[in-house]
Amino acid sequence: MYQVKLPIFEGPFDLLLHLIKKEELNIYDIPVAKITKQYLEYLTLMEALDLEIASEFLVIAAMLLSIKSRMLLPKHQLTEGEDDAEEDPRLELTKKLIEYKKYKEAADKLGQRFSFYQQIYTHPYPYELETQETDLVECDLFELLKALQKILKEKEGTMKISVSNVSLEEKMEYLQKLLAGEEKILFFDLFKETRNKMEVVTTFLALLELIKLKKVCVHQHKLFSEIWIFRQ
Amino acid sequence: MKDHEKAKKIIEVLLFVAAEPLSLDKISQILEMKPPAARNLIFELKKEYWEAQKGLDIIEIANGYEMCTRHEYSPWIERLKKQRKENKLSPSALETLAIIAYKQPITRLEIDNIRGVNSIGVVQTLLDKKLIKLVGRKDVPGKPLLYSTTLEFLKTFGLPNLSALPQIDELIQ
Amino acid sequence: MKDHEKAKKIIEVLLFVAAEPLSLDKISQILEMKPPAARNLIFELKKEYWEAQKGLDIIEIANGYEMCTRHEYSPWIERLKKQRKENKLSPSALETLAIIAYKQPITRLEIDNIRGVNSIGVVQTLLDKKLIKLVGRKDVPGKPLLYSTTLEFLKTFGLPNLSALPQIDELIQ
Repeated sequence: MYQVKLPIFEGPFDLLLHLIKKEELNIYDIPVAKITKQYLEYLTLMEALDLEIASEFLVIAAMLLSIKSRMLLPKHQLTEGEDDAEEDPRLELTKKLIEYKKYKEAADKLGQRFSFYQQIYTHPYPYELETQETDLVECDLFELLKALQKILKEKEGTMKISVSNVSLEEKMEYLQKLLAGEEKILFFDLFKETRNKMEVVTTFLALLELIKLKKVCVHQHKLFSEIWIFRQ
Repeated sequence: MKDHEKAKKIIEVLLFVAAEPLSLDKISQILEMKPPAARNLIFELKKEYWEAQKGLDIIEIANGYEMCTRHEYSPWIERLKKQRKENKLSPSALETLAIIAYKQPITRLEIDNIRGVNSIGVVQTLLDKKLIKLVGRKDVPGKPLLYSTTLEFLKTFGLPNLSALPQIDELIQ
Repeated sequence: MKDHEKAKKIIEVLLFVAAEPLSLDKISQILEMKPPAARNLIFELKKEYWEAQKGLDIIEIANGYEMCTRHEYSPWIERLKKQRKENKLSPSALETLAIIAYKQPITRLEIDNIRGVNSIGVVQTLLDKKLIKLVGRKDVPGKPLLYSTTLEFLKTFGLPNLSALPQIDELIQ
């Protein structure tokens, strides 16, 4: 048994360019009869080998045959009034082939770059930094509210019901004092001393106010993890 | 150590830890210096790396700078990783990508016209690999989708930016 | 370049690309040399790094060697990390994501009704970030599209699965 090795073509233009190159033809002056013959021979070969022929190959085959027949028309048969400088019937095909050829060359260049950069490596990520804090993500209101909800829930039952007279300003001052001694404080620890629901809420509002004033910022290592308050 | 030298070391460290190419803007912001001054430092650093014949290099890629290995060391890296980077692009993928790179934004029909074949499968592959993306619809009947290349495309092909692509018209002369 | 120098560069490149500390055994295996010889090269490399006052260092750690940044550069690295925030999700994106996470599959109109604002832009952002996906159409007039969270969503938020989300009813008591 023979193993016939058929080059694989991306499409009809690819095949045509291959034939032009193989026969060392001038792309700007394509001998249509010759190229059509070879093109059709190739399709016949594909058929004989039971290879599926994409419809695009047949469309171009028809185009080649049409150009060929128009080329055969003698010039003097031009009817009256028709432009003498009639367009070369090959022009459209040549334009398409040249356009395609450009991108085929560009694809080759890209392919070379691709294999080159496949051999270049960068430093792997994630890179462990000495301090974990640098991986903090900014924490938003949604997360804060959830944390507050948790605190209210945990404090439930243990809190005395009493009227709080702690004002928002006092709470803000208290929080800033807490932070003055530390670089960061756990969100949860802000509420350690709170005695009732009202005070929890006041503390929370004080925190929001400080965030707004950019006195503090709030971060966590990743979403749904511990929330840290930082001095700013 | 002089400030100048110190700044250069900082750039070295930043390029080392960054997970992706760092833009000149970002580098100059961190160093609190003007972009042209930062660029000069990057070039000096690159030159030093070259002169010391280091195994590492600093390249301009995907609108930024990145520290990477020189390509001649890949056989040893492959020994370490026990595998090659397993990415392959077919000739038709490269062909389609080249057309999109030069003519973006472009519709699939326009790609098909240049290639002379239907490109539906290969366009999907390129989308999956994040080498191209949808960027909108063309204002013609049927409102076809428009495709462009991505930052990932620049990274994959080691291109600093799109204008670093070779001039298309010079390619066939 | 002498073999000796070349081997040193290879070690440099290996330490650069390794995701974890490299043991002396592994390095000497790759270089096909005896461990003491490889160790000498590592020390030479470390000395060179030191003498060049580089921002990078080679340290012995966890039974192996690793390339890392010198400690005094960490403030700059932190600045870089802070700049990364751009990649973070906006509050409205998080809000929308939370709604989708708890009520999936859900239509855009349902999201809008809960948020009280139009979510078309933010839903597109979440789709682009692959945190949500289309999962079909709801069987009501107009057949609106249904959205669900993705595997990427679980990964991003460090969730083993959807049932690991905090109980929504506990959150809003």
